[in-house]
Amino acid sequence: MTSVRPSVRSVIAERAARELRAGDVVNLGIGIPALVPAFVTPGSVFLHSENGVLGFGDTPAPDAVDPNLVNAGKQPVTEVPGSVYFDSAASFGMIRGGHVDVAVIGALQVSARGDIANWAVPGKAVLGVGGAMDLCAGARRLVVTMTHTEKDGRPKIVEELSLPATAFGVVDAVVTELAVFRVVEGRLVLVELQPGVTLAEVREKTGAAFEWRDAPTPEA
Amino acid sequence: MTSVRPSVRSVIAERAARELRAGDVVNLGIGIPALVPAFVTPGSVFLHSENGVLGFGDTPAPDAVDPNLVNAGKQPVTEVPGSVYFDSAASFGMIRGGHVDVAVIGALQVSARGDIANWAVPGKAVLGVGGAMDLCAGARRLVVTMTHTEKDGRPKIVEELSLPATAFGVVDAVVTELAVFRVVEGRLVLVELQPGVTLAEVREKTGAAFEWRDAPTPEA
Amino acid sequence: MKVRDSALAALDGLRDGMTVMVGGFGLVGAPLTLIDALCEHGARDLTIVSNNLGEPGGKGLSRLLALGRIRRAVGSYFTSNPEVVAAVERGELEVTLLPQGTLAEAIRAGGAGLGGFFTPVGAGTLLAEGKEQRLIDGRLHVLESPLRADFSLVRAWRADGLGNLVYDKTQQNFNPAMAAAGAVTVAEVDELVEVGDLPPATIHTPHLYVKRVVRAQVRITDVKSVEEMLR
Amino acid sequence: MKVRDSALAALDGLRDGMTVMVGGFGLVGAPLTLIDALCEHGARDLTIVSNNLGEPGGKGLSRLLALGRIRRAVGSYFTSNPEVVAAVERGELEVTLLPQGTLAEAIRAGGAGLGGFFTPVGAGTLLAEGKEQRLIDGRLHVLESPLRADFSLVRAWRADGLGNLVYDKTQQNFNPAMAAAGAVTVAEVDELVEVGDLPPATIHTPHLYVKRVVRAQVRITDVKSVEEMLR
Repeated sequence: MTSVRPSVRSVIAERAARELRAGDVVNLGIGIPALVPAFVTPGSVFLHSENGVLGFGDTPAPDAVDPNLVNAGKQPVTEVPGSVYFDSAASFGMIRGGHVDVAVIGALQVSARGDIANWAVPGKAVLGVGGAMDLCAGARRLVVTMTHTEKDGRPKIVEELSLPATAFGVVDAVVTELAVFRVVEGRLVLVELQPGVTLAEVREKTGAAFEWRDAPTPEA
Repeated sequence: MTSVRPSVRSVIAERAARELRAGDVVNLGIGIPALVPAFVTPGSVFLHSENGVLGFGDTPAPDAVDPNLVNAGKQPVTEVPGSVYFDSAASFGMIRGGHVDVAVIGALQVSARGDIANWAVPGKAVLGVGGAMDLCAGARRLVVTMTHTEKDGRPKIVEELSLPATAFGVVDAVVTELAVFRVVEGRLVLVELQPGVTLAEVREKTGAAFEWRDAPTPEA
Repeated sequence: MKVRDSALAALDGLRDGMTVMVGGFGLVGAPLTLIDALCEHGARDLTIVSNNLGEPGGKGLSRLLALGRIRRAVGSYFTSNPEVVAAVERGELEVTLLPQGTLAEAIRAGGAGLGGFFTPVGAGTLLAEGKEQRLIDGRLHVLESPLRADFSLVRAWRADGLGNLVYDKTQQNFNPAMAAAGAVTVAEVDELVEVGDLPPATIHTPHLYVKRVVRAQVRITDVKSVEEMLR
Repeated sequence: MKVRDSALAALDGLRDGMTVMVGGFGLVGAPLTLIDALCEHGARDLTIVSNNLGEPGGKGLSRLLALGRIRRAVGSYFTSNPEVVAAVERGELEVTLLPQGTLAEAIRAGGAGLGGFFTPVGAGTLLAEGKEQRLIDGRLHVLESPLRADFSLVRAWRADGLGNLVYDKTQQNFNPAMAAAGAVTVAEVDELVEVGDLPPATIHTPHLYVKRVVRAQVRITDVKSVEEMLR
């Protein structure tokens, strides 16, 4: 039932891509979210990057790299028709002001009521937050992509965060290699199982109670 | 000793012009301040207008008017080499942030400690403030141009404002048709008499105590 | 597509009692076509956020005022239009006055998702009455709240099909901040160009702020002559 | 004239203990020539306001850090440079962390003369500890203070003789806000052009924010290869 890592990441990214609607302004975090564009019709969404660009294309060939054009992962990207550049204050005004339709971002933990932790681990010096708090607090819809559990099997979806929070009550959807959840009015709802995954497996690997839509047969 | 109005206004504007230094960024209010450019070497200062332009030239000929290029008095002006346009939020950021070197502005009253009243008259509906408070609070140096007294002879330079204040302790210089004062560490100092004006006349027409620099002979 | 055939159609969803931001400093940068459409639309009890309410003679927002559609105006300078002063004196119009820079900053704060800001401008004056004030670094500041709108009507020079906007000279004024602070932002423009025709570093208002675009039918020179401008 | 012959001369007046803002997101838009001059200058006990402190291998501000000149850093993302993490662990560097948007907004507030602002970002989290928080419209906000600097060092593409600046693509990032928040702002640029050669509506940083201009001697590709960028 467990796949090799790259495949898990692709499964998650592919499903996350289906959370996007045509015309959405989308901000993608590093890691799994960065794989999402591969599963999106080119030009159907507008990629926003917090370092100051709206509307950009793929990684260029080495001989076409413009060192002054990067995304928030510091990866070279390309200009497309309609691209716009702006400064960081304006860029975060877009995010904080709710003008970015969807942010897809990784997480260490998500709580049943939509709290998210994705920036700090207790006991380690906290030296970086970047735009995580801004995106989590500001994006109109927040889609979390992450593996369902830690490598040691501990659940990442929990009743209460044990890690320092990034933002509270902001998660709209959680996409893992096992399932898709939504947070609806503060309640965690299972809306989809990934192919071949059983409800029992999701229950076993999820650290929070959740509802599900289609009134499935109660299981022990 | 009293001149006809236009001459009084010119006398004040001409003297106010000498408060400007080469390279200053200068914001001019309506009324007497608008006459100042006539007494400044063209190109020696940069005019800033709060509606969104830095560096502009004179009123154009009627056939050269661009309706989208006006100053804060809604008067058509002209583009010059180095002109920059920006939005109102950016423009007032310049003013409030202390990046405008000098504002020259009219006033109804100035107090001995540099408080200024120039926007509201009690008993009349207060329906306009414009950029007056921003300029008074934000300009690095505030030069007030005004006639020394009201038409009925009441002094405009007073111990305490009787009109609603625009800002407190912000006036750096007051230029009238009779004299030039500076406010130095909260104290009003007479620094210059206009040609032909006596200290006695200034004392008589000024509603606040003031110091003067060159230890003049005490007068009764 | 964001481009609409008519200015009236671009106001779809606008209802009585809504808050509408309207760009412009005097008539410069004022969306005169959309203001006419707003008059035609008929919505009343509007709160208008605009630096001023047009100019005398029913120019710009003064026309909407004359139709009795404005209940409240938030702005900085209404004195220059006697029609506004008269409406206030008749008790037909309620006015909220802000220093012009505070108005611009409050609109920016609304669009940028801020909860408020402390400014030294106006602190200690009549305009700070009833507002929280505090000393910051030894200087009195007043806490100002963000402004947001149900609709923002703006005027620009050029738009591409995505809704990216470029303004002409001092036409910018309040328009870029308002474009960001409206739930539905409608832009009227002189020119519609192809996506890709506006150089990316010259775009003032990125398209994510603009929901609808119409062609301008009324130009400032249609309502105010050069002679009047120079007066 | 604002144009200086050398980057070191452009730092005249910079002293030990000062606060210096340095533009850039990673190395993009970082004033690499002025950073080298700052290393040469010798000032120590500096507080550096910058999104991050360069990149590993002594690139950008990481070089200044290696020289032991930085006492405190205010930024949002220091994790990507192990040299910064090591300096903190050795107790040589004090770090103040802000969410990246709060950092940008605090710098803007500094330049724009504001006393602080309420933002929902970070409210209720570790980064809000010790800061004033309040509910605004039912949402928790945190009060953030403005940031200002004795010197701001920025990187642009073109400048005219007055000091008007134009940035190239995502080179903007923190540079425009920092240019406005520094008592003395120094810009390094690729190209110097005649006054009047920059179209007035395309200027990102108006000249009133810029005190000194120097030619860039170090380009990003001098310290980081295209292969490294694509890694």
